[in-house]
Amino acid sequence: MKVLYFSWIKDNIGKNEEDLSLNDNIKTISDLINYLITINENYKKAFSDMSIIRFSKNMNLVNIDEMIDNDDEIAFFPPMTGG
Amino acid sequence: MKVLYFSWIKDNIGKNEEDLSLNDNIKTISDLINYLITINENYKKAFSDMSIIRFSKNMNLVNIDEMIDNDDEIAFFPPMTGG
Amino acid sequence: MIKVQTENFSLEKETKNLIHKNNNVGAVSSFIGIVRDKAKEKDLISMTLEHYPGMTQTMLKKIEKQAYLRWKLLDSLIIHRYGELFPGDNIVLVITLSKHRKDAINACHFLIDWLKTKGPFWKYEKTKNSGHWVEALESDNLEEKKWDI
Amino acid sequence: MIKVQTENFSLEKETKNLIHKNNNVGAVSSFIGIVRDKAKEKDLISMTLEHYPGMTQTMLKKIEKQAYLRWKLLDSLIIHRYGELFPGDNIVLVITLSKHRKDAINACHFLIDWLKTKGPFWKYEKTKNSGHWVEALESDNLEEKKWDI
Repeated sequence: MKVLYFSWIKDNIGKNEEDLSLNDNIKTISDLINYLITINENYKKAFSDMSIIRFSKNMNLVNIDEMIDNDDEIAFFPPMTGG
Repeated sequence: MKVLYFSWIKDNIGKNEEDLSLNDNIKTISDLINYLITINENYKKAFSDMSIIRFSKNMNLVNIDEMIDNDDEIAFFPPMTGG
Repeated sequence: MIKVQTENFSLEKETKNLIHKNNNVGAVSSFIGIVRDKAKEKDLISMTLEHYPGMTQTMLKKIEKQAYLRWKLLDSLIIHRYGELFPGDNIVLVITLSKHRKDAINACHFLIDWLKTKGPFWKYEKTKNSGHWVEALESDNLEEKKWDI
Repeated sequence: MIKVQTENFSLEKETKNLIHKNNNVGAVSSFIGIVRDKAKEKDLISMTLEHYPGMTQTMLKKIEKQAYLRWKLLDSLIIHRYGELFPGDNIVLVITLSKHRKDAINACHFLIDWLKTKGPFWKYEKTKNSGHWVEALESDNLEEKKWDI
């Protein structure tokens, strides 16, 4: 699974993307986040306030209980500030 | 008194301005209109539908009972359509 | 600033000029009105704008002032042309500048709505075999009324 | 049309191009967003816009389509820049064209409000001794919500 990070989430984690091979019990975005925060303190810090985290699956904004699988591109980012 | 006419009011009356010397019983815009429509049929036609006539005194929009005197510049025109 | 003129205007030139004259500009809104090539479904030959010279300046200044009382504007420009114009010709330009987008956008919208019903202009449309004075639209009156001047 | 690019844009060139491509244009609304020279009261050195390339195109096309469903538009253009920009640089351009002013003005307003909260861009402001990611404003959220997308 391709996972992308933007803005200060990228800065906290220290990379802008990574390829993860996930085991079968990670079925939703929520499961993925619960896995990521076990990797190290940087991830834990990045996801410490979920009210300011947004996520997309294959470039569409989705909810935290969205089903995901290994072919998907998942991205995490703060609220957008375009324009 | 300088009186100006614009748009189709000008076309109906056949002039865009005139200088009128008015007698003392013409005290308001309304009095002026009542006088103008006695001049000839063209004036009468121009002022036949007062719902689409606007008027100004010295370049400010005013009401029909506005007091006027010989030093004023009065203008008659249809609703504005700028922009 | 108010300009009532026969000549055309350049959007880019006017915009750049205003941006350079002001500090900390974050938002620039503009509106251009253009002569369309149809008048009541007929091909338009030309549109002649008549105005009341002394009154135009007075009224446009008054309404520009209103916009500054309602929104935080850094600068603004209204250019309104008069005389005979042809399809595709520019009629009017409104530009507003502010720090934040909301002020510039709303002020620009307000100014153009206002010009439609309170700008002392009258339009004569010439088509192939005839001509007529453009009537004010009730819908324009409603648009303008929502600003509660 | 959507363009996401590092290069600057020309308001006049883009506006003229759109007017020439379309018939019977009566109203052109535009909005330009510009990098201001202050960030939280400090002098700004630069603002770097990061975006999510694939998603930007998708989302901007989606919202442009929304605008066409809501208003009678003849044409529209959104240009959004990314990369490092400096005070006074253009960030974003929205142009909308219609027959009547209301459609162009409202669609332009809608598009820029939407870009603020749903355009997948993030801004990093560099000041003299530090830098920070710009937080989304709750006021922008409220602005966008009024369009009820």
